[in-house]
Order: sequence, then C-alpha cells, then structure tokens
Amino acid sequence: MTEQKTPDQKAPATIPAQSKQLPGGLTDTSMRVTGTRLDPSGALGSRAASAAHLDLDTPDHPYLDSNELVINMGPQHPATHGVLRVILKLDGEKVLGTECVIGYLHRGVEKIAENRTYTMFNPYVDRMDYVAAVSNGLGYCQAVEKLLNVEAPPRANYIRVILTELNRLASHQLWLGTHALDIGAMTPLFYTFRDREEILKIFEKYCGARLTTHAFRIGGCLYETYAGFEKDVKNFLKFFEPKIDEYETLLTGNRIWIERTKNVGVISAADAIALGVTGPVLRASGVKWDIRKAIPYANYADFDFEIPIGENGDTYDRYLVRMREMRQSLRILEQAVNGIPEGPIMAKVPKVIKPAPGEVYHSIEAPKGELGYFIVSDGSTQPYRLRVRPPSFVNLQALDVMVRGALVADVVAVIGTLDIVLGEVDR
Amino acid sequence: MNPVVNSAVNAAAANVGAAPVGTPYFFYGLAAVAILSGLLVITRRNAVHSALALIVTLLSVAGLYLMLYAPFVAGVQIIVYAGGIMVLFLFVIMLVNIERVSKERQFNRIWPVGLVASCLLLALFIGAFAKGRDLLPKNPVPQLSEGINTQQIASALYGDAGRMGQYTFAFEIASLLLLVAILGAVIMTKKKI
Amino acid sequence: MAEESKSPVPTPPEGEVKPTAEKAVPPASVGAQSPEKPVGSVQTTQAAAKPGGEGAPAKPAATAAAPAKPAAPTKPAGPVPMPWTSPMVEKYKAQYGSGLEAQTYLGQNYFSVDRSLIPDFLRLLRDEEQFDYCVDITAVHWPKREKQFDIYWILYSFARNERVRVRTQIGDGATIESSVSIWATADWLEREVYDMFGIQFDGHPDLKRILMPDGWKGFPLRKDYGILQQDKEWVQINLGIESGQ
Amino acid sequence: MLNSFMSYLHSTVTPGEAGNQLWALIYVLIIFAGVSLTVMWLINWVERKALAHFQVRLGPMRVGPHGLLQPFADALKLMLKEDIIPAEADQLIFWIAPVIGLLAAFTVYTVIPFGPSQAVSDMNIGILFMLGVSSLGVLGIVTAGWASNSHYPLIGALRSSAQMVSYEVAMGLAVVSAILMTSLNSTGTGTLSMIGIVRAQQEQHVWFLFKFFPLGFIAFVIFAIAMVAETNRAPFDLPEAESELTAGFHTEYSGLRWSLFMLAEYAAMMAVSSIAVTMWLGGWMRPFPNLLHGPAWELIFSLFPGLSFAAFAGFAFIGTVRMPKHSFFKVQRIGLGIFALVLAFIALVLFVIAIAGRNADTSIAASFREGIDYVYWFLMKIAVFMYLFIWYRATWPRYRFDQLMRVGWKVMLPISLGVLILTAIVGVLV
Repeated sequence: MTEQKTPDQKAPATIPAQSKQLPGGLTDTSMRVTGTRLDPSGALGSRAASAAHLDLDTPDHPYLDSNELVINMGPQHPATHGVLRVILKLDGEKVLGTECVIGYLHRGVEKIAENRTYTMFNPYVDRMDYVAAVSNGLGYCQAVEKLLNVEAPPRANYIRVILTELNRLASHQLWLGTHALDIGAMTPLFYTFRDREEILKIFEKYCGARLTTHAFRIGGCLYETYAGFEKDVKNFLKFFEPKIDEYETLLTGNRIWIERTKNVGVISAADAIALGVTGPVLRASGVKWDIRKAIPYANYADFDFEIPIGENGDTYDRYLVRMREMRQSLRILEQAVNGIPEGPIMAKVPKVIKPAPGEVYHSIEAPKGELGYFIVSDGSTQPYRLRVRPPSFVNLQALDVMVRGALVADVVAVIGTLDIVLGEVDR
Repeated sequence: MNPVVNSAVNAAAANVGAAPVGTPYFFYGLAAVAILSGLLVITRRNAVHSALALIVTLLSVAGLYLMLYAPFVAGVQIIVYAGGIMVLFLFVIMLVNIERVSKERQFNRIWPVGLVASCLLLALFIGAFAKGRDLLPKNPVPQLSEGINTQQIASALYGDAGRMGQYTFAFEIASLLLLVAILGAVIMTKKKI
Repeated sequence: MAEESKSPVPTPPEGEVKPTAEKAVPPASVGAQSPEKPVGSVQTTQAAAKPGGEGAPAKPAATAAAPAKPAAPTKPAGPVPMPWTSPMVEKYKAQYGSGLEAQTYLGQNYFSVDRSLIPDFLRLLRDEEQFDYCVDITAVHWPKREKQFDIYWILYSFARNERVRVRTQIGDGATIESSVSIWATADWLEREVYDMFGIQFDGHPDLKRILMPDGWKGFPLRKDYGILQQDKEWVQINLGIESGQ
Repeated sequence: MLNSFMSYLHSTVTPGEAGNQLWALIYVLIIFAGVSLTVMWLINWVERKALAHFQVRLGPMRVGPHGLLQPFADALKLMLKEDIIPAEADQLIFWIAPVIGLLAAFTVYTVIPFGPSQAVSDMNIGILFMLGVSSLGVLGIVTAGWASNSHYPLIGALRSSAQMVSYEVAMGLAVVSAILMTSLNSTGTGTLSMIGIVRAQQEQHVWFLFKFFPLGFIAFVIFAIAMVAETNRAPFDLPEAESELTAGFHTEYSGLRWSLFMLAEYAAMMAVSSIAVTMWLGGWMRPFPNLLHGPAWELIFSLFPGLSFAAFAGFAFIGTVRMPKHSFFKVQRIGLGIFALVLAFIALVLFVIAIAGRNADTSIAASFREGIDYVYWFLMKIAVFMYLFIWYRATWPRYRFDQLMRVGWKVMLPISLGVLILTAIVGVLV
C-alpha cells in the first residue's frame, strides 16, 4: 500500500482532471476495475465479493503453516470503536483481506421514522452519531425545513452554526484521543477528554443535555441562548487554541507517530471518490470539497474559512487535515459568536408539521463526512420514507481497500483514522 | 571442553576456594534430572513438551558444568542452547500443527536401522569407557577456583599477550564455518538475492 | 410507464388532488419568488462558488414559502414539481424520448427513467456528465402500486457541483441491474437496499444481508412488514424468551 | 554460630565467596522479599500515580491515603479471583509458563551487586549469567502464548520471542564494549564479574558512561533502548499491545497467574536497569567518590539516605496537613500521618547510623553505614531508570512490528558493532 502515488493525489485536486480518469472506477494499481467490468482478480473485485475472497475455513496444510491465519477482530475488541467485527485473513501479520460484519447496533432508525411524526422523530437522529449529535439534528431539521420550504431565521442559523462547530470540535477531539490510543499513545486521550468537557458544559448549559443534545427544532431553535453564552464560547476559544498546539506537540513531530501513520492506509483521490468516501478522509486525499463551501447550508456562506486538504491520502494526512479543521472551526466560531444578530429564533412553522407530498434530499458536512437525509412525504404528518445517508457507513466500506497488504497494527490505525461511529454505521 | 578443563585443573590446583557444600547430592540430583528429562524428550508425543524437557536437560547439564568449576561453559550453555537455540526451536515447533503430528505413528519404516545404529553407538561408548578408563582422572576432580576459569579459556583460545593461543586457529576456523552456515541459511530462505 | 413517470411524485390515493394545485400555484410563486432572501443567499453563494449547482434550477425552489405555513390539512398546496430544462436534459430527452422525465422540486432535480434505461443511463451520467460520486442508493415502497418500488440513485458531480436524483420503478420480485461496476460505493448501498426491501440487484458481486442478521425473515422497510410478530419470532427462536417488547 | 553470624558483618566479600551459606540464604530472602514488595507495592503505586499525573488524572485516591494501599487491594483481588484455565489450553504448560518467567526474572538477582559485599554471590561470569538467565524469560512468554491455544496470544508470543531474540544481540554487543573497558588495567585482563566491573570503574576513576566519550555513552544508549524492548515495555510493548492483540500473550490469563506475569515483568525491568547501572553508572559508587573525598564529604554523602527519607516524610506530612478537614477523611488523615511518622523514624535511624559510623573503622556501625550507602546509591540509580520506563510509557506511541525489527537489526546492531570495534581500537591505542 505504500507507493500509491497516482498523479491526481499530487496536484491540489482540480476535480475535472480527476473525473476524467475516474471512468472505470478505481484507478489504483493495487485495486482495479478494468473498463466498466468488475475484474474479480483485481483487489476491488475480490473486495466487493467480500465473503468469496476469504474462504473462512481454516487451511489444512499439515506442517509449518504460518500463513492464512483467519482471526476475528471484534465485535468485542479494544480497537474497533464499538461493535464492529472485522474478519482478518492474515499471512503472518500481513493482511490478505478483510470483511466487515456490521449491524450489531442496528435499531431500525429508518423504520422508526415511518411511525413517528416529524417532530417526534427529531430526538432519534441524535442517537445515530452520538458523538456529533448536534450535526445530526441540524441535518434533519434542515431537511424537513426544505420539505416545508421554510427557512430558519438568521439568529437561529448563527446559534446552529456555533453549536455545530463546537460539536465538530468535540467529535474531532474524541477521534484524536481514541486514534492516538489505538496507535499506543495513551496520554492524548486524557487531554482531549479534558478539553471536550468544556464543550459539553456549554451544550449542557444551552439545552440541558451533554451528549444527545436535542438542540434544534424544525424551523429554528427552541431555546434562546442563555445569559453569557457568547462569553462562554469566547472563553472556550481562548482556552482551546493552545490546547491544539499541545496535542500537536505530542504527536505531529513525533518520530514514532509519523512512522506509524505515514503511508499507512493510503487511498488515492480517485478511489476515494469511487468509493463515495467523504469528509476529512476525502479531503486528505487531495479533493478540496466541503459541503459547507460547495452547497452552503445554514449561513456558512457568511463566514470565511479554508478547506484544509492533504496530499498523500495516508493516515498522517488525515490526522493533519482534522487538526487544521479544528483551527478552521475556531475561526468560524469566532466570526459567528461576534456576528450573532438579534431577532427571532424560530421560523413560522405550523403546529402540526404536514409537508406537501414530495421528496427532498438534504445533506450537511458532518464531522465525519456527508450526512444526508432523503425524506419522502405523502402529505401526512409522518415521513412516508426517511433515508439517512450515513458518512461512517460509506467510509467504512473503504477499510478493506486501505488495509490490503498492511499489517495488523495498520488495520487498527486505519479503523481509527476512518473515524467511524458504529451507532451511525448500523443505525 | 576436555583440554580446557584439564588446563583449568593444572592451573587451579594452587588456589583453593571455599569448600563447596553437598556436592554429591547436587551432582546426583542434576544428573537424575538430566536423564529423566532426556527420557521425556524422546517419549513425549507433543513436540513442545519435548522441547521444554530438552531445555531442562540443557540447564541441568549447565549445572554440572558449574560443579566442574567451569562457569564460563555453563554460562555459554545457558545463553546459546537454552536461551537462543531452544527459543528458536520452540518458535518453529509452535507453527507445526501439533494435533496432526501427535496423531502420526511415532516410528516410521526404517526404525530397525535406527535401532541397529543406536546399539552400535552404545557399544562404542561402552568400549571407549572400558578401554579409556585410565584417561579419566583417578582422584575426584580437585577443587579449583572458578575465579580464573574464564581467563584460562580466553588464553587457551586467543593466547596470552603476544603468544598465540593453543586453539586460536581452530577457533577461527570454527567461526568461519558458522559464517558459512549463516550465509547458506540466508541463501536457502531467500528466493532470489 | 410513461403516464406513471408523468406523475412527479408517486401519488398515494390522497394525493389525487394535486394536479389542481399544480395549475394554481406557479404564477403566484413567480411573483412571490423575488423577495425571498434566504434561498436567494444560497443561490448567490453557489453562483460564486461553482457554476450550475442547485442554484440555476432553484428558482422554482423559491416558490411559495408562504403556502406551506397554514398547511391546509386536506389540500397540501405546497410547492409543486416543475419541468427541469437544461442542455443535459435536452440531450437525454432527445436520446431516450418518453422513457425519461426530468423534473425539479424545491430546487432539486431528478430524472424519472424507465427501468430499461438502467444502468446505461447511469453509466452515461458518470462518463459523460461527470457524475462521479454516487451519494446514495435507496428505495421507497408503494404497496398500492403495481410497480411497487421506487429506486433512487442520488448522484453528485464534483466538476459541475450539481446533484441529481435518478428514479426508476420496478415491481415486486423484479430485479434491476447492479451499479457496482459504475460506482464501487454501490456495493454496500445495494446490499442495504436488498436487506431492507428485498430488491435483487443483478450482477452484484455479493448480495447478502448487511445490517440484519443473516437468518432474518422478511424485509423490514417494506410497508407491509409486521414489526411485532417478526420481532417476537426472532426473539423466541434466537434468545429463547417470550417477547422482546 | 552467632560469632560467624556477627563476624560476617565486617566481611568485605559476598557470602558466595566467603562460602557463608547462612548469609547467602539471608540475602536471598531479603532480595526476594524486597524485590517483590518493591515491585508489587512501590513501583506499582508510583507508576499509577506518575502516569495519572502525566495524564491530568489523580490516579488511585481512595484505598488508603492517596491510594497508598491500592496495590495491596489489587493483589488481594487478583489472588481471590477465579483461576481460569481455558478448556482448549495445554494445562501443564499453561500452568508452568508464568513460573518460568518468574524464575528467570528472580534468578538474575543472585549476582546483582548492591554493594561490594551486598550480593548473594559474585560469579566470575556474572554478566554472562545475567544475560543468559534473563534471556530465559522469553521462554515463559512463548510457552504462555502457545499454551493458551488462541490466536492473539500466539501472535503475541511470536512477536515477543522474535523481538527479544533480536534485541539481545545489540544488547550483548553493547555490554561487551563495556566489558572491554574493564580490561584497561595493569594486568590487561578484564572481567565478567559484576563486582569486578564496578571495581574497574572505581580504579579507572570514571563511569564507563563517560569512558572514551562518546563511545561509552553510545553503548549505554543502545543498551538503554534494547532493555526497554527486552522487557516489552512501551514503546516496544507489541507483545501485549492492547489495541491490536487485546492483551497479547497473557490474553487468556487471569488472577494470580496474570499477576505472576506482571511481577516477572517488573522484576525483569529492575534487573536490566541494574545491569545498566552496574555497567555504565558505577554501580554502588556514590557520585564523585574521588573528587570529593575526605571525612567531611563522606559524612555529607552518608547523610543522603536519611535526607531522602526525611523528604518523603515531609511530603507525607504536607499531604496530611492539606487533606480536607472533613470527617470523611479522618481515617485517611490519620493513616497518612502514621505513614509520615514511620518514614520520619526510618530517616532518624539512618541519620543515627550515619553519624555513629562516620569514622571509617571496622565497627559494626561503620560497616552498616557503608552498606546502607552502597545500597542507597544503587537503588537511586535504578529508580531513575524505573521512572524513565514510566515516562516512555506516558509519552510515546507504539512501534509497528516491522519498524521494531528494522530498528533492532538495521540501526542498533550496526551501531553497537561499530562502537565495539572502536572501543577495542581505542583501548589498544591508549
């Protein structure tokens, strides 16, 4: 996996250049779809044929057989971030192939949605990506607002942006801590949790909940900001800036950290796009694409911030991209908290939400990637069909492509760097 | 090792160290352990058990060396055999499919040949022991301090200041042999160099 | 097929009133559209960011933020689908004729294509129109129709910064071409559609349940799927207790 | 009997040399008890507290004042835990494996010189013996991993055996370069005996750390890295990398057997640290024995043990005072106060001995003072290494296996070999 340097990784990803060579799916050497036919010999072909490519009965070569060891990582394993089960086929310590077995946490969120009214379903979305609950709520509320064709008032948008960016920070902190712990550095975990606490305090003071914050309502926000909200956020900004430097001093220049992450789990931009990978993983491969810029929602268009991108699409770049994203979030927060206007926080929304028959797809840039809601309304008070497009689920699909030929330790590193939340993968 | 020990005998007769305690008991104990574990080595079906028994044998032999006031040899025995070789040995054995091995018949078709060979070897040993009894020292091994054993081995192998040692040449040849063996192993394992 | 894909949203019985509303709204909406600030801001930013996007066709999207709020329960007089016109659409309409309908609803464009055009149409979209990112594949179950399933491909083009939906309809038990060879990401997405709706994808390398346990009976997201007795049965068989409720 | 008992107090040789079986036995018991207690209680507690404060936590605070009794509680818990042997495991070897590791770790201590006469025996192959026996420790790990008959432990065992075997090479070469330095004396013959090595540093008036600078220093660094890998500590703790192999070779172990593994690991840490101290840091010698000598300096340096214990007592007293005045903390405050008093008493005794034995005659007090000084400085130097072990663990990520092997074979082996050759050349030239 080390020398995956297709030219499109180099240049800061001018998209047409990529999409020219995208036809034919993956352009990478180690995984190939020749033309438009699936080539089963190519790694992607065998990857897709997930069960077929690792025959799970133990090999029966009598003597000195150290290869083709099939081990079962998870569902209870310290490094799988929940109940992910990865079946590894190893040659010694080299990974020949993986298969993800998911669904242990499946709660049928989409089925529940069809039996709840739009308002009643709002809290459920927090339980999908419970690390970034506010983002989920924002996506859902805005999708329903789009269906109703109402627009949240400016002040509500500012509050939404502030809380969402804070939540992005919280999610990235949790990712950093657990990722570093997987690679063996215990200390950053405690630093990040110490600082994440400050964010959760703000959430708690705003809406009373720390993790599954049912913060937003369809049409705006239910709660007005508490007294001193701005001051809290500003204090947090002052408090958190040096903390990022602290994390970076521990990791960014650390020789072992670099050796463990550079050229590990490389995925080229073309492969990332073909696999539908979004979020920091896609940006680390050099694709400068962020829904906050491309299709701005809320009032992200009012803020100026950059989209950090990487070059090699390896674990180290993903790490750097997320670290820079934290700093960008701080920029957004600073502008938002200074420019927060007066005014109503709730649009005029009917008591009984009863959208016209129709369908709408709305997606936001969740901390983990594109979080989309596809809602079909039949004109009743309940969604006729609500489809969640979870970033973790789609990103996890890239795991096998990224760890092929790597070592067991790299599998752990890559699972960490994909930043999956099983609650969202399984829904 | 014999000449080394002899030289140690001559040289160390002079300086008498502390009186060792319970020497015979230690000797018989260690010898018994060595023999028993040696038997285990060839009787156990599980290869890992045999390997562990072999390690015990080697360690007790090292203890015997200590009692012969040859601590250096004992140390080398522990490091090289028990510490180094046996670990790699276990390393290999672990990758063998134990169940398969233990199911197999323990004697293959040519066991009579092996029996004959071992009988011949036994006869050879007995003959050597009978003929060469006078080679063995009459009186029990005299006490000699272990304090100079290492230095004696060193001078025997490398020679003292200036003068070339008794066994320097043989020693270097042996090391060359080892080098060849290492290269051969590398070439065998590497498909292409 | 044609008259079905005419009806923009698959209309369950109570939606029959819509055509009237269709006629009613647009003129008012065009008037009401210009002062719409919030959506306007979105359009401008997109125009600034990249050409096309949801901005250009989003004009009807601005229609009638007003009618939504009283939400007359009986008559959902909401925004209505408008025909969607763009060079791309013209091209494919010329190519496929009646098999393809292009509409836009709330500023979101979608094709309603005949099942026979899948997957060639998708491949054309990827190869010619640079829709190189398959956002999502999902389905909707309309038990009352004789072609029970809508299948959606939500596509996005980085080059055009534009998102379209492709919708087709198939009947129960019918199969449809897999698009794994077009977008690798379709693998798990199609597996989930199969898991939840029981729609067979021809040519999928490994079509099996992904979220539900392998031994699961039925397809949960179908409208006629009885949650309780399925759950009871599963619990009794696998956990040996009376009921999980 | 009693005479021989008392007479040995004046002896300047180890009981092994003096053939004094009684004292040898006493030393063995003292060392075993001391090492077990230090590992189980002191190092365990210090590691948890230090790690916790590295990581902005408090660490154990409840069991005993500042968690001082936590290790005992854990040990009790581990002993009372159900002793599980997996059904598929190889019962015999599963049972033997921890014992092998423990034996290997503790046998080493027979030749560690805590002082010129404060060692069980001074084998003339001391360092050889230490390396050999400590290399037997891997047998325990390998057999444990194999006997568990499970995938993760097997991988852990293979990793650790490969790792230990490959790092012993660099370790041995570094040690040899230090042994070469011992031969730079009048007779021109070096020694392998631990005490002899320290004596050589004494004669040459320099720690081998600074000998032929930077050669000695490089060799020391090589050894200091290799010994971390040898004891499977972070950042080389691949055999028990919890994020990949859940717990590595002792995944299937629990309760007492698991604690035996831990005991062996920490004992091995202290053993290798004492090798480093003996080889490069002048063993039991106090700092600057030949720059600052004379009765005044002797007295000052002999006050150090008492002073350090007094410092501990002071910390404990501060803690007692600063403990909240709530009745809930009453017991803990009393306990900490008693602990402080005990420390203060020890300090007092040490002061008394230091004063009483200040003039270096052959009185029992004098020999006591000397012995205490030797052991004190030796343990202080070991403590530095133990703290470093903890520090590494708090700071660094974990190496990957191939990187570990690369570092061992492609970096440290050539360097140590070059250092060895250079040391030989320089030694011949001077």
